[in-house]
Amino acid sequence: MTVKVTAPDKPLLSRDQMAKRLAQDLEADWVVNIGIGIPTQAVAYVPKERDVILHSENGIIGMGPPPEREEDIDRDLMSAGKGPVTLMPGGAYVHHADSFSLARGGRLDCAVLGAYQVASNGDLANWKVPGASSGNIGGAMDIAVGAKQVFAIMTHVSKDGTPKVVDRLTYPPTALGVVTRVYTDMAVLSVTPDGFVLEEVAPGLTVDDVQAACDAKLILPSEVRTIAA
Amino acid sequence: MTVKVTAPDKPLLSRDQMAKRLAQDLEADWVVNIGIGIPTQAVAYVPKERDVILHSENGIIGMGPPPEREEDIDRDLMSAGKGPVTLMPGGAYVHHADSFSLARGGRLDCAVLGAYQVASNGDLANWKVPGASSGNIGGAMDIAVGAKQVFAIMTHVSKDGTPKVVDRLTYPPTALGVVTRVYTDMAVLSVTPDGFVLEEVAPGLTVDDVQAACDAKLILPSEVRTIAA
Amino acid sequence: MKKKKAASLEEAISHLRDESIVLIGGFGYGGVPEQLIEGVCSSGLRGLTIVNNNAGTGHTGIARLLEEGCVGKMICSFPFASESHVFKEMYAAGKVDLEVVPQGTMAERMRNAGAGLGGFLTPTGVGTEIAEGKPEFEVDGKKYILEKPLRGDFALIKAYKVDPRGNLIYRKAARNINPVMAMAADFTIAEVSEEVPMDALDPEAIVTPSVYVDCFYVTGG
Amino acid sequence: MKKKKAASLEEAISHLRDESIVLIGGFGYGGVPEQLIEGVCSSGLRGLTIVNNNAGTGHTGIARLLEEGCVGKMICSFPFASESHVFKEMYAAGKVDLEVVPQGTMAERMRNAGAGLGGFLTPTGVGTEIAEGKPEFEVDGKKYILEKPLRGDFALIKAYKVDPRGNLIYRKAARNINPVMAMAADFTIAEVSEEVPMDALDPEAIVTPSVYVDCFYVTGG
Repeated sequence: MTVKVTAPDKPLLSRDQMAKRLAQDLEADWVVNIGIGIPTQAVAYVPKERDVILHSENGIIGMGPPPEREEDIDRDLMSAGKGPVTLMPGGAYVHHADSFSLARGGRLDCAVLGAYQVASNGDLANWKVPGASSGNIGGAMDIAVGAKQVFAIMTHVSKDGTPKVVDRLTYPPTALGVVTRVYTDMAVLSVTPDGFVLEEVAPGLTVDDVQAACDAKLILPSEVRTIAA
Repeated sequence: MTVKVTAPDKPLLSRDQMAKRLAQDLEADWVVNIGIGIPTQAVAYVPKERDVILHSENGIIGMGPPPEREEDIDRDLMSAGKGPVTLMPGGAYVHHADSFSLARGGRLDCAVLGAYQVASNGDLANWKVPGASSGNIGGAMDIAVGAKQVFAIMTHVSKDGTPKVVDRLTYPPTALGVVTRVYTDMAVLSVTPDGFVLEEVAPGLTVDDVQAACDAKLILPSEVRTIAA
Repeated sequence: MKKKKAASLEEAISHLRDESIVLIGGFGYGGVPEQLIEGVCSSGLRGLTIVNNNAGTGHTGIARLLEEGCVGKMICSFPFASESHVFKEMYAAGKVDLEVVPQGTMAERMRNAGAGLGGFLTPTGVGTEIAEGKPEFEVDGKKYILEKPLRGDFALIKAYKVDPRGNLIYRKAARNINPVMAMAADFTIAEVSEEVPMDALDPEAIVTPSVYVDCFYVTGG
Repeated sequence: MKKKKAASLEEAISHLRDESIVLIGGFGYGGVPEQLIEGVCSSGLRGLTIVNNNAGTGHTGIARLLEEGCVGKMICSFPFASESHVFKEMYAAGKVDLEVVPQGTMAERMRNAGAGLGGFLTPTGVGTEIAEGKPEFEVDGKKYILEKPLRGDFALIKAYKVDPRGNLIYRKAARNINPVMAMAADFTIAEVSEEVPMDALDPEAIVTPSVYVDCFYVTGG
């Protein structure tokens, strides 16, 4: 009974291109939490002159890029994804309870998270597959409910054809009604009170290609732009 | 209908003597919170070689005595009673929420508080007089419920004859079942599951003098000592 | 980098609005944002709810704020200090409302708000009139009451040093409630003695990270 | 002054008891009390409930603690890391219990315990299976679930420097959950890289005040 969808037999965006596209929307002066995986790649594409303050839930406010020289790697300065990082000028260290106070307390302008599924009402699933006895939550539940905006980044369709852009979640939820934008290898979507709005499609794809790869009805604005990635 | 009691027409302990007596019971290595008034006097009588760590709820852990020279008085280093103090070696500053976490969290071995009334079940009243529309709570409620022991220090009888050592509070409570010892200008009492035990009486007073000044039945141990003040 | 430094006291205060909840830092003499309070006194603002441990003493600071008619309500733990004449008179005359809150509960309510939480269970006040109207819970055999978060529209705090980004450190016991209020308000304004260059503050020793500071005013004193 | 310095690793570990709840600090590589964990591995202790963000990786640290048979239950936010082979096998075989807790809720539950509170309302987990069996509250139009405090019988933490009284500072992001665990346990044991003389630590920059440290073991590394 499971719905299956298909991605078109055309080139889709690479992870790098997805990361690059998302990075365009991280605005100056924002405080942003970056999840593990593609989200971390996105940060690398934020231009240096754009002042985005990165929060890492293990207690780093003002996280910087990995050190350039291997000898500068510090076991005591790792991201939540356990990769070596640096501290930006004006950064600070806090403990875990203070770090999550910041996350839940409304001081994150945006969180960028990976996802298994996003629903048209903004529900997010990213911690557990259906039927599994357990899963990894990490900081995702706290960060997803706390951030003012949540950008989900993921492939549009899973390898086995399970839809990831859906009307209602079939995966166990991480947080309800939190996702504001979705960045995939096929499209950029906004989550609105009326459902998904298709903002941009990847070069070479059609609106129908994207719609066929969703288990949710997409709202089409007067102009659907092409992703500049 | 109000019960009145009388203090004997004999010399009672001075505030200094009460403070001195209480100080004898503050043990080495204890973390102690000291309220405003007589409690603050008590600390001055703790011998210097006895390592008692004083907590002041405005965020001082390891509070020391007032500075010896007037020019060393620092407006940024005052006790909760707003008097100038110092920081002992190995002391630390914390903010108010952390300070009360310590107080409620079971890290205070003892709190020394002034009182309007103490009841035989350990109930404490020290913030509001009956019928008043409001009063001053300060940190007393948090500290009284959090400390492992609460030493109440007060005159035995109020000026108008209202009893302060009572079977049940007639004043609005600050905290229930918290007081462990009472130090007055007439006696030292322990609060036990069976009620007040009269441990010591002031020099020149009889057990009957003390009993007559209470609105609670005192339990008499085999030996009632004389206060060495 | 976001510009947070106010060019003048007036600019710093200009953010405030009538009928706001304003958290004001300080305990006794230490950590009081004296100039910001003076600024509010001159602002003509009305109907403010002020959160502070006390209700003002003498005729300066919060006492003057009361005299200027800016305040509709005080939330305090210790409102009737011996020198709180202005407040006592206005309260007796019904000109200002009062909510008395245990000091630790007051701090925790603000910390709870700042942490994005919806309340907490505290043993403080159980069996007292503070518990009236509040749900009581028993957890592992001990009684607690449910207290709600206390969030400010604005916080006026006092710090010792600030860097250009807005990171703050405090001085001795002048720290007190200031860092808690900084995290509990929608808009936090810090009065600071000294601005230091970027990276002059040790990132291990920053007490209030810049993300909690929306505006700072340097007094230079 | 209370003597808190352990003469040996064995002495530091000797306080622990079977069936205890043990909070173990660290996140990834940073702030892990590696030697204290090794000490527990050699202790023959049984039935421990371990609280840590992860469930051990490789065959050292918490993974070895699992292999040695010391652990009855893990409380984690991220138990199934790619290198958590030991835990995954033991969990699949029913040899160890698991409670998965959101990371912020885990930190807050310990902070709540340390602060002497009886629980808190959090928006985290509302509408998810984490909320199952927990009372839900609506406060000012927003939904929250009630989470309980999480207290340890013991905390094993890692700090950078200690003074003779037991005040602690940490190093960079190795701070992580350690200061929270320090306040949440009945008995806190710190593994510390370096002991410094009294007053060598800035009282403004102490992260864990001495009152939270019951015992410390200096590794000198």
